[in-house]
Amino acid sequence: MYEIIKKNYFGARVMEKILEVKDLKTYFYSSGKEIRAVDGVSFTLNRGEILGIVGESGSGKSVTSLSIMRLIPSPPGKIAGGEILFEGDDLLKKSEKEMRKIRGEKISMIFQDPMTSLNPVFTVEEQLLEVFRVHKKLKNNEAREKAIELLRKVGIPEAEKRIKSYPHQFSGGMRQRVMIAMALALNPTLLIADEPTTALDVTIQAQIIALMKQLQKEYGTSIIMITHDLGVVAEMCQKVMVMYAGRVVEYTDVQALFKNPKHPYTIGLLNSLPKLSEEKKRLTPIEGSPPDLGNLPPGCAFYPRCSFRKEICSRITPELQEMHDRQIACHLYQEGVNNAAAS
Amino acid sequence: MANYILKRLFQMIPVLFGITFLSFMLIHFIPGDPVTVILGEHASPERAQELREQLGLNDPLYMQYIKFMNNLFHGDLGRSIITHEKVIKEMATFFPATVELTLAAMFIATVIGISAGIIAAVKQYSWFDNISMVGALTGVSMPIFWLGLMLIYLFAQVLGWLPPSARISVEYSVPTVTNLYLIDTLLAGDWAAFKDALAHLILPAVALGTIPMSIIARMTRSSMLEVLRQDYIRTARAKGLSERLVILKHALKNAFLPVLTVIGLQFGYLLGGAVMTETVFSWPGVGRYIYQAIMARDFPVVQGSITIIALIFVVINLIVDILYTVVDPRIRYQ
Amino acid sequence: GGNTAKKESKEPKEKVFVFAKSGDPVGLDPANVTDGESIYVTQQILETLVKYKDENTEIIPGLAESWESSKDGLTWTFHLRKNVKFHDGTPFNAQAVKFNFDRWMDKNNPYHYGEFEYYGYMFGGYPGIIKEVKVVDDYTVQITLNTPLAPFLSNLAMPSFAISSPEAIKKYGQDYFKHPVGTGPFKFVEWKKDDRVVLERFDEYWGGKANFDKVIFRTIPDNSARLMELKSGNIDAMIGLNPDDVETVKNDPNLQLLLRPSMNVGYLAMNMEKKPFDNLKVRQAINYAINKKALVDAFYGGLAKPAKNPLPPSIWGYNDEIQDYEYDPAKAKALLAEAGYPNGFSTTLWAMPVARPYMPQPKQIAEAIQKDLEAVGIKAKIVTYDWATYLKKGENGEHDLYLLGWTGDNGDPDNFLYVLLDKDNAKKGSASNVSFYKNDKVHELLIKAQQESDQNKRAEYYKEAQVIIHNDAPWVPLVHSTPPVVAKKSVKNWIPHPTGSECFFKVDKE
Amino acid sequence: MQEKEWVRRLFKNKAAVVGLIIVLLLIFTAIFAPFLAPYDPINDGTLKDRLKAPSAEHLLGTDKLGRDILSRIIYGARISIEVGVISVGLALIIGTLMGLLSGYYGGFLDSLLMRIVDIIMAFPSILLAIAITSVLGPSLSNAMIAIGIVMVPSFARVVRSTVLSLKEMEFVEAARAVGASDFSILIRHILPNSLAPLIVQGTMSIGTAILDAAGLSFLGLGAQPPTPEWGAMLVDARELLVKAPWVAFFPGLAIMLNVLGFNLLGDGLRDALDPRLKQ
Amino acid sequence: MQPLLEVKNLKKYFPITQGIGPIKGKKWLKAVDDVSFTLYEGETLGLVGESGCGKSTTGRAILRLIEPTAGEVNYRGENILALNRKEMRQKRREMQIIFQDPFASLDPRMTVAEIIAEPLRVFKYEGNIKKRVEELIEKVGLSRSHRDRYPHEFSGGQRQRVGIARALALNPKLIVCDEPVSALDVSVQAQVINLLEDLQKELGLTYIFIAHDLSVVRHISRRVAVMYLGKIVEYGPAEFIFKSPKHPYTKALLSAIPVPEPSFKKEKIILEGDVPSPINPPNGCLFHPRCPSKKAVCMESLPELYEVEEGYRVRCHYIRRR
Ligand SMILES: Nc1ncnc2c1ncn2[C@@H]1O[C@H](COP(=O)(O)OP(=O)(O)OP(=O)(O)O)[C@@H](O)[C@H]1O
Ligand SMILES: Nc1ncnc2c1ncn2[C@@H]1O[C@H](COP(=O)(O)OP(=O)(O)OP(=O)(O)O)[C@@H](O)[C@H]1O
Ligand SMILES: [Mg+2]
Ligand SMILES: [Mg+2]
Repeated sequence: MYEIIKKNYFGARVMEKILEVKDLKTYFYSSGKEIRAVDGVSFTLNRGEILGIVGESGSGKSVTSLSIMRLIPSPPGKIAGGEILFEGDDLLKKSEKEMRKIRGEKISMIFQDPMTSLNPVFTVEEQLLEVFRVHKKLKNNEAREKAIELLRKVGIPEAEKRIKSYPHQFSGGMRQRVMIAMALALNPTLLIADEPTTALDVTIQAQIIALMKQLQKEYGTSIIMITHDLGVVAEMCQKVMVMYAGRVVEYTDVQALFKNPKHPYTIGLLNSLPKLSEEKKRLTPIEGSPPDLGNLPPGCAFYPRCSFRKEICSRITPELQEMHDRQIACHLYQEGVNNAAAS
Repeated sequence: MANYILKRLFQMIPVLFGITFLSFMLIHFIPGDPVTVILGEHASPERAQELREQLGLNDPLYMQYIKFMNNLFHGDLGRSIITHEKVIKEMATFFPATVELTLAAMFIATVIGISAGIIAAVKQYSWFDNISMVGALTGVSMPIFWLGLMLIYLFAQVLGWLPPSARISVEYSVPTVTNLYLIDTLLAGDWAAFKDALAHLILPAVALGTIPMSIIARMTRSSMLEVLRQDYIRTARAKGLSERLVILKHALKNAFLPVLTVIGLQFGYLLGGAVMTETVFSWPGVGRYIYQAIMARDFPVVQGSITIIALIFVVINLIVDILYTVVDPRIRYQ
Repeated sequence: GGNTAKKESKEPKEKVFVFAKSGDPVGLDPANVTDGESIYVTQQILETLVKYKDENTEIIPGLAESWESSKDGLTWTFHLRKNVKFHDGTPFNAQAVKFNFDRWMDKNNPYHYGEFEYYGYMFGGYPGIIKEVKVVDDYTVQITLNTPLAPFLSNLAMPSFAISSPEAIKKYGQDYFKHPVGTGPFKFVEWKKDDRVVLERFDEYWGGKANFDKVIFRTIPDNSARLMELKSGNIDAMIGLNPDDVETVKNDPNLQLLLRPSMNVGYLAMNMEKKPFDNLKVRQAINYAINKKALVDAFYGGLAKPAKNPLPPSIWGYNDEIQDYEYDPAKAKALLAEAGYPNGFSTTLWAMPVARPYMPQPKQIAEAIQKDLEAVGIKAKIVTYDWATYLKKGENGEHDLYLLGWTGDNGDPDNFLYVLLDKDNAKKGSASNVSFYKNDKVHELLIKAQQESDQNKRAEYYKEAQVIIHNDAPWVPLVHSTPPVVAKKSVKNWIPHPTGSECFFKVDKE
Repeated sequence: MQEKEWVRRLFKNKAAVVGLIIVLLLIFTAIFAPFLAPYDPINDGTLKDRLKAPSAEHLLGTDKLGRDILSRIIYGARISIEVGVISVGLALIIGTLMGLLSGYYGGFLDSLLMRIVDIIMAFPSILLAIAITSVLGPSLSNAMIAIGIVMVPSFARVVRSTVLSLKEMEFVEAARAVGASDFSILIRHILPNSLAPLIVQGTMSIGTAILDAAGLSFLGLGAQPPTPEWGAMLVDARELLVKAPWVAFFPGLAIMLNVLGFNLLGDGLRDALDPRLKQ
Repeated sequence: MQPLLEVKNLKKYFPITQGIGPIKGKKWLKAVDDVSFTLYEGETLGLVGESGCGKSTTGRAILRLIEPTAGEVNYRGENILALNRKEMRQKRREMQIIFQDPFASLDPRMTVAEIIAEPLRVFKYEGNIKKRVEELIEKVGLSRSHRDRYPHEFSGGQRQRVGIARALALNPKLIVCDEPVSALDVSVQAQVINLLEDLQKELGLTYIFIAHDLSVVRHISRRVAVMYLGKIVEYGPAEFIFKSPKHPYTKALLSAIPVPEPSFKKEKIILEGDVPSPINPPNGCLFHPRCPSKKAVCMESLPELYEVEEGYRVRCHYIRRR
């Protein structure tokens, strides 16, 4: 743990925990089946930090973030257990009304698809002002000034004019900028970005990433960055959490993860990437396909695809364990950890 | 937006022509000689000739159509064979009653239908949802005339709460202004008459409004459910808006779009359903007028009134489309 | 004026009499209509030269105060009532009477538009037996006939021969049927089609003031809806009671059931111009096939008798000796087989769309008859049109089997037998003899009876005619009904007239 | 979609099962009417037994001619099925053909067919059906034709819109890429995939057809007496409402239940059949 | 050596109607505008570019799944655009396509066996269809027991294999791969890429490989064409383009890709503005509104594809100036 703090990019002296998720469990119930979309996820986030969450489609990244926002649709979903300590308070214990005060003001969120995340029948202005109206009880005039200022900041030209436009009159990149403006409007403590660039073209993606980095520096916001693009993680984040089938399999800082991946899934992931800089060589894919959460095998969820699998893996689900520079959930290292603890 | 409206107007042209053509052809679809069918086999030759002339059957078909269209442009839809009155004139006397009935039915249908639909969607799978949706499905399954009869039986006969027929009790006579009795009675300041007219309106309006109400409720619910799944609703929630604001502002405006179209289409249903409702409730409107014309084989009247209703229906749908652009900016800016 | 309107409704209300029936008038020009729906209304507005007594068909003075006829019965002189005004303010006088007669009898008269059927029926065509109408002076009219006509006065008393304002006829022309102007106790105000006809008291009526400020005729096609309106107090009186509801009315303390003396017949006419009804055996078979008793029991609530003659028993000249064809399907089948239809045949059965006094539930009766016919192998498809069309098509002879009836207009047998079964009235386009029965012997008898002034002799002729008619079986005479009038208990002085309608001049309500 | 899957989904939907039961009951009743009906629907009963209230002898009472209402309702099932199948069949064949051609070939043909559809749809459907029957002459078969005609547009539209979306699907393009002909694409790919919405539309339409036919008969334009059609059974009901409300009540209830059955089943099928194609 | 495929000045313009009724104005959306390239047997050409730049349209136009507006597509020296419908259908044996969306590209109502058998049936395959299908199933790494399953019972990667099997059924020479791995998870993506590479080696296939992920393109292609607004802006051997891109757009594109190596620091060229719409393309050089190094001339005239080296062409005024 200490190492992570030391390497804090912004050199924050005091390690201030903003968010501490402990053993979060979020389940869905559909057609009689229990789907453990998030099954015992724990992590901490410090002020000013950027945490990346990576993992395959369906591994529970979005559900984790929606659980933090307490926006899991219920039914069919339910937060079945755990704690989410935000600035020391457990969000899961808050009333809906208290949560509403936190959403948008303290914690805000950007979603994957900027095309569908803005309400098509209201102007951008209306959707931006709403945030100020609801949380700060600002008059429309004051709010409008702030909103225009924000739009300028996220790089929308002619903000005074464009603010009157409807979402469909913006391009995808512009819409994502509007979303960012909206999320940052009240200078939140925590910003959750759920694949904010996946739907965008590479050149636009680069613009947005640059913008986010710049704004993060300016506001000092903590960010949870959800993505399946390891490149984005490498470029933006300080810490990474790798998820597989609703569980954290590896959690460490970026340098450590890329330089020295430990979990077989992480290793496989990195190996299966074709790399621009490298010479052409045969890729090493992870065999098999991602698991069906409604129908998980016993033991380690990655077991059927794992090239290092052992007998124990098919029986016992490995717990997330502290290893010197990381946390990891794999039987391969279980002994090592135990040994380390013993020595 | 003006562009869009113009475009819709242009698109209407072939439809309008089609409507008039179809109506025009109505008489020609009569198997056999229309004049014989209308007048009977033993009509005097003079009378037959006269009718033939009145219907213009002596001209070649295209001339007949040109004449028909020409008359139509001059607001002339032909004359009744029976009363020899102009169809348009007779329609005008019956129309207000139907307008009043239709609007009342639509009012009931939209107010109740939309509210029930919203509540059902927001409380999906609750008892309210279940009951109202079974109710709505039952509603669309009911023959309108049967519902009318049952309402009469229950509310007029057994309970005696509401009158079973007509528009207003004879004891009231209100000066005719709009010929919509609810408005006329209010204009006259005759409160008792207003209440009486309202009492007469309730049963037929409920009978006529039930099916649209059910359809609107179902549509609102499914449209609302669809919208509530959308990302922008999640965005609104993530902004910390109250659930009420999320539903009544962000969701409803979007969910309303398909409902609006359905409402427009339901007007067509209402205009058609009026025939049965007015027959059952002895409501002196266009529906009964058409029914009687059909019984009398008064084809010019059938032809003329159906043309008018179709035109009105087309106009209503145009209005709905225009309203659509007001609600949905995506179309407005296309 | 919101205030005044409010005030008005608080002041003692005008006295309105609301009377509901099943059909809308066909027209309001009495000379040009034949149906009771129209006549009920015109009878309030227009008057005839002579009238019937309130309770029977005896003749009393109407617009003519007195009259005399020549010995040979060919010349009739009428002395008209003075100081009588039409509702439009024009005076009633001999010229007006002549104008009306000329209009009716002369096909070339500029105002002779329409069929004027009744005139033809009663006076044998146009000009028929009326030779001339002469103005003697302002208040004396002389009518000359070609041949004597025994029921002449009775005929003149029929509402169809009510005198219209000549000025109004000239003014409205073709549209006069929507603007009737007469001399009666009520004047026409408005006719809302299929809804109501509103009449208003005519304050200058020569006979004094009527009791009601307004009389409203409402059209409520549905019998039970009409009854419900009456029960809920929205109307004062009605005709066309569902026989099934007779009991209900009797048990209702707020309602009274007034019985109209029976002077009608409901019948099934067979179009003898069409096959197979030209065949006597077929006609007789149908007479045997129909269970009249059951029909009467089922559809008249005890207020009718099965008919065996075209003439109702209440009218003199009724031949009670005639033995009716009894209900006997087997015999009917045998007759059909004899006629060459062992397996029956298909035909159409026409049913009136509206309730009539002599047949309150015509469609149901038609279905019952359909069933009876089916039982002997005749497949009848029920056909119906709206009332005016139905009558028109009947007059044209387009039907096969045709339900209709007749309510006597003047209490004279001639009014039944001649109108309904004489060959003079079997002319396509304006037939009142809708079975197109043409029997010369019958014709001879009926004309003789018309010209005979001795009632006993006339009765003999009519009885003989009835025998022939019975044997020829152009109809299935079905029923003579006693049509009920239902009114609120508060309605007073109402004497239902056997002719089927009456003027509301004396009627009152508390 | 594997067949078993949607059947399983359908059976899990309680409402749909109720609908299915009603529909099966209707079919059963229609087939075995002579065995089920206690009396002859047309010839039994005399005027003496007229308007008898429901009793052990006549479970649902008798009508104006003394006929047993239950028996007439039972035989009426046959007519309702006939109406449903024939008019919907007519609409289905014409509508599907129009929709397929219009959707797949597009262009002028599409514009033409769709204008025709627009024109028919510009008339309120009941009114158009009324007009058509009044022109053709009142009879049950003409009523079925009229109902079929007014239902054509909905089928044409459903098919067209599914074809339009299917046409853009990559699997259709894939078929074209392997050289399949238009005809084979229409038959092997487009039609089977339009089946789900068609089945749903068809099921719902049977309900509508029964309802409309009853309406036309009620107005005297459809089935003629003494046919025991449910709507026709209500023709004189208004007159008899005071004395014999059951005459109006039961046939109407029969209509409602059966239409409800088809609607429930249709709804259920919609949910069960390939939800991916649902739009 | 004769090239397997030679595309010359290929154009595809979509008509877009604007305005109302009779006063309609027709405009053209130039989805593919003057695209030319050559492909030798056994080679892979990578086609990259941002969304909407015309990659798929190019692929489809080559196979005549949409009719090109103009140009030539010479397959073994024969212009297939001149073939009639019937002849073209015969040619389809040799040219196949694999689609991006593993969900939409398989008919949900057909079993895997039926899907794979379809091309065989269309071309009246003489041999045993059942055997051939099983052979193909195994060739793409599925198991025989999968043959009677429906597409929805498979994962995305498996479905993509079915699509590949269908494309292989008729032993084609050329396969257009339209983003075959874009919809797949990273961990599965590599499986499919490997499969495609193996098949290429084994069967001597020629690919046109469309992708927007440059690292994938680089991995699989010998030659690369970079498209922008319907036109090729840079075309040449993959090593050259990826090592030292010449066109400013390619440069920006390459630098924009996030690299999964935290220590790897590079200068990023972040382009201004959005991808312009092909309905209203800019005048002059199509890229000039976003170009960091534009000159006056760029706003005026459209640069040609200048040949920098043998088989290496760049569409930039700046290049020629040098
Ligand atoms: N509303 C829901 N109902 C049922 N299951 C759900 C729901 N939302 C999510 N899930 C399940 O939860 C699991 C995790 O979903 P989640 O959206 O978190 O994945 P993800 O990691 O964000 O994937 P992606 O990269 O595709 O966005 C999935 O298997 C999904 O099936
Ligand atoms: N059938 C069509 N009609 C009209 N325009 C079309 C059609 N197909 C494609 N286009 C347009 O042509 C342009 C190029 O489309 P194309 O699908 O080839 O792009 P792409 O490079 O494959 O993009 P993506 O990466 O999103 O798949 C786009 O602007 C698209 O809108
Ligand atoms: Mg997600
Ligand atoms: Mg593409």
